[in-house]
Amino acid sequence: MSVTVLYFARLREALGVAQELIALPAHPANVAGLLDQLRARGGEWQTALASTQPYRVAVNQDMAEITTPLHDGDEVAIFPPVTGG
Amino acid sequence: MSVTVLYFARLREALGVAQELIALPAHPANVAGLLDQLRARGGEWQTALASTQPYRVAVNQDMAEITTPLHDGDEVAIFPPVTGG
Amino acid sequence: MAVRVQEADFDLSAEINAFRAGRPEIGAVAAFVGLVRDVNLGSTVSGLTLEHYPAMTQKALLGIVAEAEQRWEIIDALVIHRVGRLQPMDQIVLVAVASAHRGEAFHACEFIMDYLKTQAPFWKQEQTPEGARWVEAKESDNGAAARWENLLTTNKHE
Amino acid sequence: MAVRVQEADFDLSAEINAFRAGRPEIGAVAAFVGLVRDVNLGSTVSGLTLEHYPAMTQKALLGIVAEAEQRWEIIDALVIHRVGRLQPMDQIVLVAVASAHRGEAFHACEFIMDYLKTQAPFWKQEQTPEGARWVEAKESDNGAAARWENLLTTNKHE
Repeated sequence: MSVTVLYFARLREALGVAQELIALPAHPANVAGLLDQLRARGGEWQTALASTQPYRVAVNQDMAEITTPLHDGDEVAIFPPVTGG
Repeated sequence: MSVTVLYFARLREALGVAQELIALPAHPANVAGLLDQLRARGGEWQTALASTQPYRVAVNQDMAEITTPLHDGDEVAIFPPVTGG
Repeated sequence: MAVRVQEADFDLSAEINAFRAGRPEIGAVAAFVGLVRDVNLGSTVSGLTLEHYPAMTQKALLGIVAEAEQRWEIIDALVIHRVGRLQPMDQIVLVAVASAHRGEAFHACEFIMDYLKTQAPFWKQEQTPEGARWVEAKESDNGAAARWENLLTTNKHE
Repeated sequence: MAVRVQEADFDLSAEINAFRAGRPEIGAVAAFVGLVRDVNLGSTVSGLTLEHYPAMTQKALLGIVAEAEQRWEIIDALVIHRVGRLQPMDQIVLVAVASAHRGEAFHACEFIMDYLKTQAPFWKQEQTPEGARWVEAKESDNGAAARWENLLTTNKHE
């Protein structure tokens, strides 16, 4: 299975990518697993996505938790706390 | 000494007068004394200005209390609770 | 700050734009517009006449705005209240408050409206099929104004 | 209810008038306009770029407005949020809420703004003399949104 991952604002700039397709193991996947996989890339990925960093995750355009399950074809967005308004 | 008394809205209509000049005894006068004098006219004056009625009094364009003192030339306004906005 | 009592209608954009012109320190404008409804207490309302106490109105409104300026860090405030004959859907009142941050603008705007409802000498008379009737003050308006009495000044820059 | 995300500016009067046209049951409109300030955290701000997450923005705003409609008896609500390049004094956001009575309009309007500030996917980048910088989320915004969490639905017709 695979998910599309989008990055926004400061995170997009820090990671140098706006969007990518990521293959995930077929067994039950969730947001935490995806984040582990991304942090395993090391460097800026490890730093910017450290669990102590204040980023947010949305799955299929809804705010998500670390335990939110992922399914094939999901759209996952990772972004800094929002600052509109 | 005398004061000008103005009436507004429902009270103006009930009492049939918009403005009048009222002579008060020279000794220390206050809002309560003026109201007593007006109620002593009887009839609608007694009814509309009964202390159980929810009217308001302003002296020289500031909201006043029953104990607010009155001086020669003051402008006193008596009116129902306000309903603007 | 400015307060105006007038028979004429007002244009929201024009008022707010004039109010904030040339002041890039304003980050937030909270505004309230009160409108004539076509029903009240179960009766159809075909129109409204707003009476006021001219010598006192301006003074009362300025006093309310000054009190808001003491309580919150606001940059400017504007109150426009219409008098005379109005129809359903007509604008009655505008309260606008500008500040750097939104919390202060919201709270000051609501405060001014709540106090205006109990302290500013305006009276509404409604035209209904049963004839003209003076609008009764609502107990809830006294409650709305009273809740500010015991409130400590809210934190600045909340 | 309507939510719009757009690069273009908006006209307050035109929006509010369209919003309440033909609805004489509206007695109160509370509106908030957020503006670009020329200073932030001690730096001069010469401009702002607003990025957003297009697929999610509309959905997030509609969700916030729907939540407000559940909590308060409101007649309609409108949210307009701009994206792209903005200058100091430009309008960023409009939230307008119409209801029969003012308490509901004020509270729903402030609620929508507070939630928008923490839930809607917009990000501001400021241009300053020291270069471009992403605006940091404010802890106070989380506090402002959180205070609604434990609030019982306020009385209708308060």
